[in-house]
Amino acid sequence: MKVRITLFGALRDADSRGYIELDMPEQSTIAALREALQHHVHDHAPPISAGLVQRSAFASEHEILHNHRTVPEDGQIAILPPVSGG
Amino acid sequence: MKVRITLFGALRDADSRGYIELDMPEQSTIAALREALQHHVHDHAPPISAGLVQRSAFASEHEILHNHRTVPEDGQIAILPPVSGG
Amino acid sequence: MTDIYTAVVDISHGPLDPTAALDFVSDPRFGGIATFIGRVRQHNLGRAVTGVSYDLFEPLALRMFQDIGERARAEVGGPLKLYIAHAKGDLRIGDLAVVVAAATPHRDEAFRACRLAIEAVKHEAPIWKKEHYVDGDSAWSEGCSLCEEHREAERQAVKQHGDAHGHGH
Amino acid sequence: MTDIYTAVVDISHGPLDPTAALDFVSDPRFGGIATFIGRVRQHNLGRAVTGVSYDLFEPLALRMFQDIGERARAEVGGPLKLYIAHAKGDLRIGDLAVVVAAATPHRDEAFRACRLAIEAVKHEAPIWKKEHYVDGDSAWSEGCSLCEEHREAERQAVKQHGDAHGHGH
Repeated sequence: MKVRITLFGALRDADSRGYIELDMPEQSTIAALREALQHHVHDHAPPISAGLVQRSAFASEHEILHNHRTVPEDGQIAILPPVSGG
Repeated sequence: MKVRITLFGALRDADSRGYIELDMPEQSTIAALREALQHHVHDHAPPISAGLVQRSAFASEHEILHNHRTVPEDGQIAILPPVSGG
Repeated sequence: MTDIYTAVVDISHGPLDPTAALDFVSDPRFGGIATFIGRVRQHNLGRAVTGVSYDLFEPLALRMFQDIGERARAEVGGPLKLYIAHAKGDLRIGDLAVVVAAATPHRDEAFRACRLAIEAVKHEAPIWKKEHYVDGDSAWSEGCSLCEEHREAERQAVKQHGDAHGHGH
Repeated sequence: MTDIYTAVVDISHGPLDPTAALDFVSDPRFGGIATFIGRVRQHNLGRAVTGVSYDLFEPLALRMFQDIGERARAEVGGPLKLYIAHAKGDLRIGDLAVVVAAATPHRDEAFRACRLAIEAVKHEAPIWKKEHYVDGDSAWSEGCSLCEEHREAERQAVKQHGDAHGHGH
């Protein structure tokens, strides 16, 4: 399945379109998506540190999705680097 | 000396003029003034409880005057029942 | 000290103004502003209230607000702007009784300064509240004694009862 | 739930409005209103700042503000009105970044609800701040990880260093 990962904060610099699309097996876990994204960022946006992807959370519009969860069926997901609101 | 005690809060009911004047020896302590005021209130404003005068503080325009202090030379003092601002 | 603003506002001349408080404490150095606003509410201790009257010993109250500001500054240990205003006169439900605003570089100090100031205003400043009830009755509120001996006795009572304040305000 | 108001305000359409926050939370039942306002300040970590930009994942941020409100209500354990608004877009020095207002019958609950809400907004909501410096440089602020494993690691680091929060905001 095609997964579209919307970028925020410092991760916006990973792709000027504001998102990254990856092909993932159906029912992939967030942990697997994270690993695939790290490889993609390593290859396509080397200035972004691998640590930043590690410290980031994935989320739908409704909730944070931790590592054991599966990628949403609609293939829409956001990656949230460490937050700094207020 | 004549001491004018300005009344506030619940103690305003002790004298409709808003103050009570007492004759006190020079250099009287606040403790002595408190005792004299209690007698005065007992005689002239019996609805006011003796306990209220006991729980009240005396003060100048500048500071609280505790029991060991002497009455200000200008004879002007205020009596402050328990406070309830805010 | 121009970083501390204190006022007693005669409500017959106009209400307390939270916007003025924010304007006073705003400063390019400061990222956090904590405010507390006390409003006259409809019920107290189960009785329906129609309004309250505040009596103040004004010169001493203003001096104390200033002292409270200095204490807040010492507590914060850095730059601070603080605004303390209390109403006097006859207030209706919804009228503002007190406005405190504290601004500092970071939020924790702002909250601490604001809290310190409102607690001190409530427990130490020479201000008295009379409540007016629907039935036409009125009564001066129970308060905090400013008398050394009684303050100590109140503190002991609070310790024993384990609540935040002996008479619940 | 109409007692909790949440908003993300595009600063290009207008500023955050503390007066609207006070109006929303005001209620005849409530005697205490605590507010926190975050303002863009001139310096951060020693660098002169000309402005900041806020990026938000808006649908999730709004959902989280609502959840934060429910948590504040549970913490207070009684009636509460709470207002949470955060700015998005490009802010200059002095612009308001966040406004939180909490009203309750008594002041202690209002302070607790306000503090809980602003801490949660800062540490949990999907919001990112980019600072712009006088020298033309800019940088995304260090932040709080929302990732379980890293949150735990951050908590441990805070414990060891004994400060209030691992990265000082």
